[in-house]
Amino acid sequence: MTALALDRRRAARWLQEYGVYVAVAALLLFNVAFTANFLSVGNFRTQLVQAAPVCIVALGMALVIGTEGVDLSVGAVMALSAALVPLYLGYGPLPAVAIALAAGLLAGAFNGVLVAHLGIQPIVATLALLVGGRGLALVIADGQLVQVHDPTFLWLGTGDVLGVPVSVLAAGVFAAVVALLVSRTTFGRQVVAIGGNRAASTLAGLPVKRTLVGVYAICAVLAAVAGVLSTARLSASDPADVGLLMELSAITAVVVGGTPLTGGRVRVLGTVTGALLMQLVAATLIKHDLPYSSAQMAQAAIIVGAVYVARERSSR
Amino acid sequence: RESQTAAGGSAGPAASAAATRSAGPGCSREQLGYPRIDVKDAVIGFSQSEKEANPFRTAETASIRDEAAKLGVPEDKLLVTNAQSDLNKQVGDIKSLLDRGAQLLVVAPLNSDGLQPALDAARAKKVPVITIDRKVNSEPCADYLTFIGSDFVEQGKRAAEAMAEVTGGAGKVAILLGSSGNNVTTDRTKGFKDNLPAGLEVVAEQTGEFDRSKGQAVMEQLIQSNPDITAVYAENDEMGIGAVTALRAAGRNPGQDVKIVSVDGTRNAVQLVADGAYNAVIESNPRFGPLAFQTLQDFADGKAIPETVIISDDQYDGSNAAAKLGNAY
Amino acid sequence: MVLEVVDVTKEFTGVRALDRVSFELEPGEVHALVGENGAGKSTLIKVLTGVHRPTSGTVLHRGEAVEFARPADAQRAGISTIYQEVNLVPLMSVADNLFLGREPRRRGLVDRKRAHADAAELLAGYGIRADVRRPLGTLGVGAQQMVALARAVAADAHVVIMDEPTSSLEPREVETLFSVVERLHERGIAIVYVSHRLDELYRICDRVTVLRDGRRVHTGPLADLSRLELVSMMLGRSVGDLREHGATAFGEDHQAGREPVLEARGLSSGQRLRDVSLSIRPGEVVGLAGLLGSGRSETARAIVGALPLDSGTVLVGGVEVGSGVPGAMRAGVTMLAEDRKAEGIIPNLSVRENIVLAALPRLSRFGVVSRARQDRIVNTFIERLRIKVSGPEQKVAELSGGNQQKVLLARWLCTRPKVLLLDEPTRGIDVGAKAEVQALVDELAREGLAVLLISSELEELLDGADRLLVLKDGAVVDELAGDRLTRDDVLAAIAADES
Amino acid sequence: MTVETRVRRASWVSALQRQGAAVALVLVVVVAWIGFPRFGSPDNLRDIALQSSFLAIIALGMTFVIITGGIDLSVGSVYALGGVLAAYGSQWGFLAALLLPLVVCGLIGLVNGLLVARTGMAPFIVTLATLLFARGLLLAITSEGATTYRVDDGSPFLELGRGTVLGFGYPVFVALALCAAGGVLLRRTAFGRSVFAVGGAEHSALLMGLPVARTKVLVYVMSGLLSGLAGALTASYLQSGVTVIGVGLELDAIAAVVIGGTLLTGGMGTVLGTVIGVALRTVIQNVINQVGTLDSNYQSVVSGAFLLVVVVLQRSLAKSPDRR
Ligand SMILES: Nc1ncnc2c1ncn2[C@@H]1O[C@H](COP(=O)(O)OP(=O)(O)OP(=O)(O)O)[C@@H](O)[C@H]1O
Ligand SMILES: Nc1ncnc2c1ncn2[C@@H]1O[C@H](COP(=O)(O)OP(=O)(O)OP(=O)(O)O)[C@@H](O)[C@H]1O
Ligand SMILES: [Mg+2]
Ligand SMILES: [Mg+2]
Repeated sequence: MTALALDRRRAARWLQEYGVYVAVAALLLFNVAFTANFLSVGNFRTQLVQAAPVCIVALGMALVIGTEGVDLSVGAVMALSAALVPLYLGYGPLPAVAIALAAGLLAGAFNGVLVAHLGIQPIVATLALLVGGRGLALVIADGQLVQVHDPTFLWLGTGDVLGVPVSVLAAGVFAAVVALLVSRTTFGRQVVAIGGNRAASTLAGLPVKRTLVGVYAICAVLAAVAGVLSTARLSASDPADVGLLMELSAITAVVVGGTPLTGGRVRVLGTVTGALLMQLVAATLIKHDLPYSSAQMAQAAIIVGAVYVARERSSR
Repeated sequence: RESQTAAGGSAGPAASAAATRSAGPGCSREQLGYPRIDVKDAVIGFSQSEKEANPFRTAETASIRDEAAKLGVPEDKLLVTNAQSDLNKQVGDIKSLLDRGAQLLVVAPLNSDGLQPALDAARAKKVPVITIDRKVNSEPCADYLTFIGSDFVEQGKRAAEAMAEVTGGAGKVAILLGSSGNNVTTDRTKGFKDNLPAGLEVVAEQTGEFDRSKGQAVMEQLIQSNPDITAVYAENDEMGIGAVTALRAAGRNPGQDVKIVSVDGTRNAVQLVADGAYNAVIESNPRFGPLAFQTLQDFADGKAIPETVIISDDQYDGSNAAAKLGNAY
Repeated sequence: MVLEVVDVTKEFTGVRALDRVSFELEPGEVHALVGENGAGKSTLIKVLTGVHRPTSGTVLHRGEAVEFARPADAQRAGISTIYQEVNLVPLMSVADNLFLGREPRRRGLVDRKRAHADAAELLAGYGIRADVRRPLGTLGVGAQQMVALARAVAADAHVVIMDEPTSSLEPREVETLFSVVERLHERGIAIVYVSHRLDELYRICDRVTVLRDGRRVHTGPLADLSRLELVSMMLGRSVGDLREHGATAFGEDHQAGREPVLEARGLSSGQRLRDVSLSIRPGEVVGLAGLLGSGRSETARAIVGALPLDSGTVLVGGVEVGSGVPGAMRAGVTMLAEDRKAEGIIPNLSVRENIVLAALPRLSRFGVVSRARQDRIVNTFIERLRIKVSGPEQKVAELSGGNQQKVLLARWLCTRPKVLLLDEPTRGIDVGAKAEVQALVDELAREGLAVLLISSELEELLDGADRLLVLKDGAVVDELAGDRLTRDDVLAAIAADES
Repeated sequence: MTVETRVRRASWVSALQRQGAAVALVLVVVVAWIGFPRFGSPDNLRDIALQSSFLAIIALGMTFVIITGGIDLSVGSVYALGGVLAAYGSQWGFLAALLLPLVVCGLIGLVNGLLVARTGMAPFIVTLATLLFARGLLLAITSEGATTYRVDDGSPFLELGRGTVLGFGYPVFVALALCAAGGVLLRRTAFGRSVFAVGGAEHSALLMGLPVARTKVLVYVMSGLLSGLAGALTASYLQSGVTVIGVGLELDAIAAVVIGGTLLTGGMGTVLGTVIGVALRTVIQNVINQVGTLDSNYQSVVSGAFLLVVVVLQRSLAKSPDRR
């Protein structure tokens, strides 16, 4: 074997591991060079704020995908939580948020029970909530977009902590928590074990069903958080539109970040970077005023490229 | 072309629905050979296109229902379906309305093209069809009776005029487009761009998909990359409101340093105009109920119906917004 | 030479599985391929059949250099293979599996009637009488293996490669297999035969090639080698070193305690288990004998809570165990499952994580796992069980079968069980590793662990167990101990009132 | 219990379990027939058949893809693209109207197939990308959706979607013929067998010498072709290449396939089940319309609940025989 071939293989492996980060760096460089007014604090802030909801949802999605599942209902759960916020804002922002998150917890537990206890395939189990959940949210909200005026609540969408927007901070904290959860806790190890080999995990005495319900619950709660943050940022509860197609964005972020859809592995930092990458792609296309058609085709190409590089290669 | 000031004068709940224009040669019942069916005694079908989850659709459906109730149509004789944004479903819906015995049809088309089979079915059963809010690309007085609605190109044009006025005819404009592939988007864009004075330069056109949060997100991007934007044309109010939020977050002063004009006439947007954070709203009138039922009755009575009935759209700006807030939907 | 490999090297990322190996297969011979776990036998076979592409070196078929891009190419060239893991499609019917890729046709469409008839007839020749329309997955592992064999042989092949075909067969089926090999031999078909069971090799093979650590160390007539010489070549140890050991590595009887630590009473589950009762005392090794499908695995699964029961109780130390696997584990009962790949290892995870998996709750505080405690335990077990790894962070999927088995043993041992159920613990592992596992079981029993041993190898059961229960059709038909612990008695018990 | 009765009962149970959707369909139809006088009218039944036919054609391709253990999210966009291309092509006559969408959509299927089979990328993500791509392409050729191609009134292509036999539209017969052919292809040909084998145990299929990659490529090509064809039929039926159709259609197709008893993990499934799944979806939609007074937001709640009920029903039917 020639040294060149060896080098190529090592390069491929390296790319597989660090491809997303390289892509983000490359895109940043491109923008610095070719996009007007890119290098400004305000701009980075915008990108981070916009990426935050996807990132938060994707973190939960990564856990679900780690168990070899998928959760299509995240967008609907966002809508549910958004619909509930204005109903309870009268009791103060804290109860309103708590109720929205509780609804997420309930929805996630529902998904989890379907998957873990009834043995329904995750795509179908969560498809039911995708179809029905947004309808339910609209029923709750009476089909209306509702303006939100509570300043404390709106602070979640516009406020800063030490110069960091609240939603960005939240995304960062959740990322750190999920990373710790995955790498350092029994729960996290059980998640990847179940995704890696469910039969073996059952025989190893792991609480498979409980873990699965937990994972779907976490995912839905994170989606509810994203719903709350989006509502605060929009200063309106808009159950008809909030989180629309979020499931696809989140799954894309997770997969582009290097977590395989086949389960058994969760890459948290990769997921965060994946969300950032997709955000940067969208921003770049907008900033260069590409028509929607070209933007979509470009996005398709970038997804394929990123996943192609990061795919698990089979050696033969 | 005959012009007619018809119907709604007394019927509309809002002053803005009062005036209508209509155009085209007449189309009468004799000409088509359809039976005479009085609105009060008829089974009426209404096919709505999208979920009633935005103010326009809510107001539109409500207007139809209210007017039917007012005319004394019993509840079980007004059949309503909703296509949930699925064109094939709308075709099926209309056919099933016919199967269920609808004798008069009011259709809010999801799209200008693609309803042909449904229209054919209605024609075969000699059921007159009125399309509201969106014109279909079919033969009037053959495939369908008439179209009642706004002229979207005209709306774009009026938005351009309003824009020229509020900006003084110079500046850099960003357009927040509606959903791609939708002919409302196409027409409102065309009307706007074709009538924009030379001093106003379009620096960005991006879709906000008629959605507030998308409009907000796109605006946030644009304000970063084009800080010198001085005006925003949003093809619906929702995106315009999103833009206001984005501009405020970026430390701009919407309505002052960045002018905003949009189309629709929802309460939230008009309120913003009244508050001074918005410059003008071109109304797209959803209150089709009175006009639609009047037209159907006229048809039954044997009058000639013009091929297009243009519902008049109002306009809100700084001068009248506060006063007319009650008209917004 | 009908098939020849010259100087083949095969590298996987980081591992050199084959190092300049050459191998020659003569027409009509039965050629044994032996070596420790991980020696490279399966890899060599996969190179021969186009599953893997060699990193360097050439494959010659009938003297011509060939490059099989995929298994289909090799099959078309007349090379038919039974791979080590049963490689069929469990959801499809038996008949489908037999004829996949060469279905009988009528007017362009698959002729299902004929396929079913042919399949039934074909399988009858292998002593299998099953409804060929049933999904393959509903058959026992042994029967599946026979289907794979029938499939491979039915193809019009002049070379048949068998990678450990007997590892999940019972004695009677092994005999069937041998008669098939005989028939092929008579027809002049060349056979490559991989097995860890030396008896078999001496019965049917003409020549042998020994691999060690990815290199060829010997090729020659098998009759010229004594068993001891063969094993010493495989292991790379001197003959004298090995002489002391017997057929298995099991020692003498164990000193069992008085009171049974485990008591299973009246376990019943549909037709699979019927009123099975057994008890094991601390320090005792109880064996389960029986034919394939007799319910041995089912018994173990029932005890460990992995099989839903219609009735029956399991007591540990006189106390009924909680429900499910977690309940059994809390009571100190664990099971080493028979299917390592499907129910044992978690391939994506490291050796460390596989070992500590079941013990995680004990190693963590408030749900947070302590890395230091993990490392201590893992290192202890890697050392004690002599697991061959590059480090605890190596992916378990990269280990050889024997070492994977040891990792699994370690997983159970670190939960500090009172009762260990071993379902085919030495299946598919090499003589060296096998001896180690057997010695380990012995040692564990001596330390007071109660062991249930399931094995299809009678020798292993007879040597290893203090007491044998014979199962048949899901029920205990005999219990053998002391003087009756002989091969003949077991076979008699199994054969009794055969109808 | 003797072995024989056990086997007989097993096949009875498994027949029922596979027909979970059929049972639901019969129930819904009976209830609707009794509850709504108009439901059983010939016109309504014809409408239901016609409505189902487009989705059935798409779901047929999806069935093959899902049995190989894959998934095709691009069908909705490809369907819309096929319609636009057909309408565009119709200006050069019947053949162009049919071939143009088939060629382009087949190519998109080919790209899906090659990416999935040759690079080992997850089908979910590959077809998600082509979903975006096909929609982008559609917008590009219609100048961002501003242009709608219409099929001329006299065009022979119109007949394809709008002609009728016994009052049933041609698309119904096209769908039936394709599904019948698909059923035979799946059950009775070597290709069909390898579709099952690839989904049931890909690695084994490879070792058994089956053409795994080719099978995968072919099912995606089929799915692309069928979606394109459904689009062309729709364009003919609607008399124009509508740009806004097909959004979210992939989920409808997947739901229909899964309701029909096809395992999403691959290796098991039937065309008949898919047809039943499609019919069930259309009938439920029709019943919701018959009720008439249901708020549009409740409609999706009802659809979601229904999906859930059918899937749970199916699952519990499938589970019980396990514990024989
Ligand atoms: N796909 C693979 N990727 C990485 N390493 C591999 C792969 N397949 C085999 N190996 C490694 O190659 C070596 C030889 O493995 P092989 O399966 O050929 O052994 P074997 O002689 O068949 O052993 P056994 O008796 O356990 O079946 C082992 O070290 C194994 O870990
Ligand atoms: N009555 C039965 N009905 C259906 N399947 C059965 C029945 N009895 C046994 N089986 C199947 O036969 C297979 C073998 O059973 P089991 O594993 O208990 O046998 P075993 O004695 O442990 O044999 P092995 O050596 O294969 O482990 C199991 O997969 C089981 O599902
Ligand atoms: Mg091997
Ligand atoms: Mg067993």
